[in-house]
Amino acid sequence: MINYVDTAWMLVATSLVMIMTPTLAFFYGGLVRKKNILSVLMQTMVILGVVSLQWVLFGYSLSFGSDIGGVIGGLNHLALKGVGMQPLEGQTIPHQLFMMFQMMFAVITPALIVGAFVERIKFSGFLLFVILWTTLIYDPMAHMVWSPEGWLYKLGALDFAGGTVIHITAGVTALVMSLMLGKRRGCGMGSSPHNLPLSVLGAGFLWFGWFGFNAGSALGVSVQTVSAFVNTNTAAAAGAVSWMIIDWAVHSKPTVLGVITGIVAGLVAVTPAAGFVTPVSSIFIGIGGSLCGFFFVSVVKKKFGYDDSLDVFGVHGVAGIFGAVATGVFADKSVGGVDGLINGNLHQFGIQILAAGVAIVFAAVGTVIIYKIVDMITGMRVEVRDEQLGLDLSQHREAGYTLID
Amino acid sequence: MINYVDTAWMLVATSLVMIMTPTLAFFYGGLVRKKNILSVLMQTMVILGVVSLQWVLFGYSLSFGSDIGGVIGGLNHLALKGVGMQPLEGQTIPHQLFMMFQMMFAVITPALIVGAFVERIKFSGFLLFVILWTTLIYDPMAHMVWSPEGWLYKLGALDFAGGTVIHITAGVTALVMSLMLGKRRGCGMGSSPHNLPLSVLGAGFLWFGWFGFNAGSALGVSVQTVSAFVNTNTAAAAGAVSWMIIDWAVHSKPTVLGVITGIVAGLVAVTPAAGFVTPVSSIFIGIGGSLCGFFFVSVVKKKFGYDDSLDVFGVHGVAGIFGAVATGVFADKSVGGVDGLINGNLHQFGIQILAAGVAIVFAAVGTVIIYKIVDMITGMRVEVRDEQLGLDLSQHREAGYTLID
Amino acid sequence: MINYVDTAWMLVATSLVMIMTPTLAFFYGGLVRKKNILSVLMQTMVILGVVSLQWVLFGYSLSFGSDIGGVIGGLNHLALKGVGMQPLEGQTIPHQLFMMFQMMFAVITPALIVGAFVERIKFSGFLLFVILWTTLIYDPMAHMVWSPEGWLYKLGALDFAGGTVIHITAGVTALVMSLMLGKRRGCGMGSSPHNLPLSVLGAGFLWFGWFGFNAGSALGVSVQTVSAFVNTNTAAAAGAVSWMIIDWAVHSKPTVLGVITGIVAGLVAVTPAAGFVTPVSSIFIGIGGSLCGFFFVSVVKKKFGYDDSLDVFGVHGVAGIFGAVATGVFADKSVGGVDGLINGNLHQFGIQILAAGVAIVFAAVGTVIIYKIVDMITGMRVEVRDEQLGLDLSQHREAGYTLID
Amino acid sequence: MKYVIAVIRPHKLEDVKAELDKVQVHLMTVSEVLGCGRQKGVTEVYRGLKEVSNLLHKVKIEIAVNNEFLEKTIEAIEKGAGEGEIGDGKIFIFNMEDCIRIRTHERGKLAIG
Amino acid sequence: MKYVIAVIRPHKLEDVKAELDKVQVHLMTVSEVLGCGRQKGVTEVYRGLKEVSNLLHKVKIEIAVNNEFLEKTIEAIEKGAGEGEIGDGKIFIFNMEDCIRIRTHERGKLAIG
Amino acid sequence: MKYVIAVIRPHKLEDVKAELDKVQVHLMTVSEVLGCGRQKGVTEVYRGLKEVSNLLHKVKIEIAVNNEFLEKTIEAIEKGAGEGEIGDGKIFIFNMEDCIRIRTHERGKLAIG
Ligand SMILES: Nc1ncnc2c1ncn2[C@@H]1O[C@H](COP(=O)(O)OP(=O)(O)O)[C@@H](O)[C@H]1O
Ligand SMILES: Nc1ncnc2c1ncn2[C@@H]1O[C@H](COP(=O)(O)OP(=O)(O)O)[C@@H](O)[C@H]1O
Ligand SMILES: Nc1ncnc2c1ncn2[C@@H]1O[C@H](COP(=O)(O)OP(=O)(O)O)[C@@H](O)[C@H]1O
Repeated sequence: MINYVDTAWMLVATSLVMIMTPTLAFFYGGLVRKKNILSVLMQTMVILGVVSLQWVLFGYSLSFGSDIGGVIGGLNHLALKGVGMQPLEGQTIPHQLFMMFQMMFAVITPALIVGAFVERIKFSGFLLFVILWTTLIYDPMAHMVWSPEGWLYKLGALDFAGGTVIHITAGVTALVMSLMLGKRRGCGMGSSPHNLPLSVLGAGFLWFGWFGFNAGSALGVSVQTVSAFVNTNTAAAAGAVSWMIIDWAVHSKPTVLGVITGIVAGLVAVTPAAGFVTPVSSIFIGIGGSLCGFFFVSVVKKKFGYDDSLDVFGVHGVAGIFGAVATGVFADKSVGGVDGLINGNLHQFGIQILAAGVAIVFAAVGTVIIYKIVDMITGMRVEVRDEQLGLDLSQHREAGYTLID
Repeated sequence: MINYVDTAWMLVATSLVMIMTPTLAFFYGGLVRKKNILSVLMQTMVILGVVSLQWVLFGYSLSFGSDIGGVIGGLNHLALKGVGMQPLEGQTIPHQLFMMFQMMFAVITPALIVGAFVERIKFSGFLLFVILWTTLIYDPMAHMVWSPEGWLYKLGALDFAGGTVIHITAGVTALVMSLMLGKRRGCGMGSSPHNLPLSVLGAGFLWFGWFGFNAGSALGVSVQTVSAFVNTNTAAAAGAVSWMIIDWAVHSKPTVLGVITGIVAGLVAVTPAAGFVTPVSSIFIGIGGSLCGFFFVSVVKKKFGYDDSLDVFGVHGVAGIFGAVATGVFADKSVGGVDGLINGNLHQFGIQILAAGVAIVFAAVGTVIIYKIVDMITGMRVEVRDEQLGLDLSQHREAGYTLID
Repeated sequence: MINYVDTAWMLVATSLVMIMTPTLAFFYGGLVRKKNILSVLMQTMVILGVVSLQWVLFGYSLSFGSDIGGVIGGLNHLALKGVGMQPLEGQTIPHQLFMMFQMMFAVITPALIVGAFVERIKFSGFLLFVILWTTLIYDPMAHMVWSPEGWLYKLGALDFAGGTVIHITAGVTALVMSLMLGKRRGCGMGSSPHNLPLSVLGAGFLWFGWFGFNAGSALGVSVQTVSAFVNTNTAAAAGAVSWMIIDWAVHSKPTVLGVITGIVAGLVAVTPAAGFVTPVSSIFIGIGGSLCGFFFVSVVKKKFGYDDSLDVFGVHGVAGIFGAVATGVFADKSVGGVDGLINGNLHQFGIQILAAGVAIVFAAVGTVIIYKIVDMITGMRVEVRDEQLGLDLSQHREAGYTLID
Repeated sequence: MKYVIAVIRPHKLEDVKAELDKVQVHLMTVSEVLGCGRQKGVTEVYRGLKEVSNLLHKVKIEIAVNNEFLEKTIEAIEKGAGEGEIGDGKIFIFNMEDCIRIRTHERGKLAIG
Repeated sequence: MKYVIAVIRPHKLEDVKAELDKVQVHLMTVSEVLGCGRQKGVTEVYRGLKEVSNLLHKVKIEIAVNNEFLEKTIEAIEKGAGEGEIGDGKIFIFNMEDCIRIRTHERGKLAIG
Repeated sequence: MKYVIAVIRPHKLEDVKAELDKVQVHLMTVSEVLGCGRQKGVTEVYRGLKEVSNLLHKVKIEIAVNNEFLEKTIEAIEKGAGEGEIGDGKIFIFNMEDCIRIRTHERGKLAIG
């Protein structure tokens, strides 16, 4: 039976998750050089279009269709066949609405990866990569963890709103992509953000949208929804403040880029835990996500010298792994029905690590293969000249800003 | 009786439609030259203020007051007299909330037209035009199609969320305005957008707001709301992707301006159909809207050489007409209770064409007359010097950006 | 008992209020010089982080904990102890959600003050100030007016959504701060906004978020919620249009900065009244807020020559006081159960003035003391060199925009 | 060899370029400047505060030419930029000692075109 | 006729303009530049990556003057721009061969003012 | 004393600065310009409207040097900016009459470095 309160909330939550993708574009876009701003926005908006269609046509079916070996969904929901208004078992919202909410997750995951390959990827290669990656990595991963028939789901892996499926897979893919694509030209280890205010705008709206992301993952309005909501905000705040403080201590000044990075790290870390932990635990999770992210971004990356341009791995991957594990630590029966390590449940802790491990290996291996295929077909990196000219002009024949008009 | 779930949703939907107007301002604003950015934002924000007041004072009454000849409402709801909390017959939300939701439609319609006359309209002329146009064109049009006593409503015209009332009238008005005002100076057939990222920001939020626009038009939470929601997203995605592909094929590169234009074209096309068609049909509607828009914008306009500066007619008018007709084609009883051409209902198809025709003629004739009147009273186009200086300085004594500060 | 419809709406309303803080940052940020844009964004985003944590850890307890003398709350809710899902007496939403909604008010109040001390405050001083001010001024003020045990609450002061607690205290604090800090260097009486479009973006979203602010203050979905919603929009529109008209009359041109300032003035004025007055009254309240604001901003401030840089006092303080008093004038039993002066209730009018007076004195005295303390510990104003260089570089080692990249 | 600096109204750039094209002067460097001249600035008003800025948006064009092209260049600029009203702008002429084309290391007259 | 190019601190622009006004020099062209000088740049830090940029924001002023105004102009700029600390900027002086007022086609000394 | 104006490709700025550093030329003023040269602009397309802009983003470097540094400076720029393809840019050399360091009021050769 449809519960219309739950339905109303899920309409809102889906809209909130939708707006995260365009605003993520601005979070990323502000950090690149002027000549590449449009390419970042383009890639992100195109993902919104392409993955929406992929999902309607076959992606949803591959993720939530009838199970094949606990690993992937069948083709029974192609073009939304059989996806009507009748709620799925155990749910209270129209099946189509569940499909839409999940669609927005499928959209934002590849969009997160964009940050790793900015300023040097060929648009055609990018497009092919996104389609293949969503189909071959994301869809099975979503099936394994979220479909009631998925093997990780059955094992009891906790992933409230996509820490494993979304942030770990995206983060690991980003790392692999940045290693395979090589460094950007003319950036040394980085370059000044061309328009930091745009990134702050993006971060503000990511925080806003994340309410839908996490509190929407309860798939209705319940006290767990409220818990997820409170935890989301608290972890974001804790992430922001703790990154600010470390920045201040280590680099002598608090920075706005640090604060917005901390916000995202805190939000990522709390994502798998949102519906399972207490508000006080979410403070620790936010701090932990921020600390891990800070360490990777300003120590590890510098040491290894890979060009994960906008720190997708450092922020999403690392804070995502931390969050997945922390969920196994901090889970509290009184909130979401399951206990974690601090409440003596070692078993759950083990499952969490297993699920994170599976996501890491699956995303890494899959990305290497897809990269090779795409590189053969369209090529993945632009010509030197095109990179120097900037992707906006070379890939899209447009300029972000006029100098004189 | 008030249904509070429906009420809660409609509060949200109304807020979502409200934010479309300021973000439309950015969609348009990014496309003009630096010296005119503020004038675009000003016009749009002023519409939000002025039409809100017009609606409360007498606009709502003219649209939904007691019927006069099926063409316009009476004055019984002046200053919201008699508009209380008791739901209207057949509705489940407070009358005042219905009034508010409709207000946002009345606001955005003239705001859409702004794109046609940017960079050359006099602010005083603009203001008078907007007040007269809303009162004399929009209000009757809304009455005819949406008031239960309106003659087109009675005929059975389907316009789920305003394809005819909003997009066709706005598009046609835009065309007439651009013909009467003449071309901008110093632009040739166009000029480079001064800040494309602003337009992308606008497009992202238009998509977001459009969920309220279309899914809100169900005036409550039902399975039809969910249908409208799913169709909105699907058509937007289809519009974006298909414009990208044609652009790539015809102009050799996919462009971000193309993608965001396609988004809007897809959204416009699905607007009248959102609550009546299946998701798969909405893919075709999105593609159709995009194709028609593309054809007008890059072929027809070039040929005729009128300066519909930001393609209001090309996108809203044309995709709007396509959508109104497509609704008559694709409507499916199982979704919204009515069948269209593909399900053998030729009658509905005819009505759709009639309604679109009425909107076209009414808007075109009305606009010509209003234009003449306004031109006599305040003048409609700025002096050459003022146009060259830019409207920001000449009309508002402000500059959008500082060069050195 | 939890009402899930109310809960769903309050989740949305809380999200809407949350997004006001980042968008306020843009409203303010657009008005400063390029070299200080990041400092404004930083201060605002840091408030979002820091006050969120303060609230969870002890702020909520100080505001809504067990009463101490009608003036401040006890420590019984430290770290949200005892703040669970059980609704408070007389409420229908989970206690944690009420806490979250109130948190967003506690966040935005100090954020409003930022506009008074931009371009010259030391970041460390700012941070300490915000923590002390929120704890020592905001928390007690919220307790007095909103806690059922607060002495002003008991007296019957009407403050629907925070006109007194939020706008008057913020406005008065802003005035005191600007007097104590002194003028910015190199600005004369002001400087051109470096990026007015950002401010317009902020204003658009403030309007949007304010729906949550005011209509959310009903703490659920009722006809009063709808009243607050309608009044919010109407007053914003009236504020915008009336500021435009006075601007036109007095300074010869209508300006976009005027329109967006009028929007905020209208919204501020209607805040305390939103759930108590009729839509027609809200037009007068919007106009009144705008007129008072205009008078202070362009006459009084010029005369006295203090540098309330972005007119926090002129807009929030003055329109807030006007609104608090106007609530006592226009309140209508049929809307919110209480009558005001126009309906013959002189008593209520008196209480409103008393409450406003308390807020003014309390905020003013408290701010002077906190200022002195902070100034001794960290210093409040940056060095001349740092101010000339800009706060972005001197306080945060970052630049908002690149010139060449 | 001469170096010509012209400061003109922004909206005249296209016209000036067109006129220069006619006399075979195709190479130039353009930038955005603020000009303080006889032309009175527009008074900007922000919340009632009037800012009489006398800094106006102008466009600066720099052209290196061989001596025989100098007069043509000046005339073309005058033709393209002139409206006959205050604010039309100025042209400044300098002697240039040398010119080098980076690509070919050519020097002098050869390098200009 | 001389052409003066001065590179100064951005926040000194108003002061320099005021000093120039005092000596009757009202016409000038201003632009935004990045300066690389003795003054050390502020180290910017983005996610822990330090960028020791030695490109600092500066303002460039260009003034065409008749010979008798040259020294006054230089003094005025020195007065307005000087703080006595590294980074104050420089003034460069050039000989200008001709000057044309586009509006009137005037040439030489007449066109400068 | 000489004044060198070089117009180069934006992404070559770092290389040019590095080469100049090697020959002890550390001081310069940099700005963003649009260049109209032999290099064909990229055709931008907006909703099907092609804009063949021949105005390309370039970076302009200005350096005041003492005579003995001139050739070194030119060579360093050539080395740093040259790719051997159309669009590499140009260098323009002028005689400079005087140079003043605002901070110290030093004039001439002393003021340049
Ligand atoms: N002596 C000068 N030195 C530098 N720039 C000048 C000088 N005179 C004029 N300019 C530039 O030329 C522009 C136009 O000059 P203006 O005096 O307004 O017009 P007109 O030359 O028609 O009298 C000014 O804005 C300024 O940028
Ligand atoms: N030789 C030069 N060539 C070009 N520009 C210079 C030269 N010397 C100084 N400048 C400009 O002047 C600015 C100030 O110079 P700087 O050396 O920092 O200060 P100071 O002159 O007080 O020692 C520099 O940032 C640069 O823009
Ligand atoms: N005669 C000139 N006057 C002014 N600027 C010039 C001149 N010639 C070239 N430039 C500048 O140098 C840039 C590069 O010149 P271009 O002709 O494209 O390359 P190349 O010198 O390699 O043939 C141009 O974009 C322009 O900014």
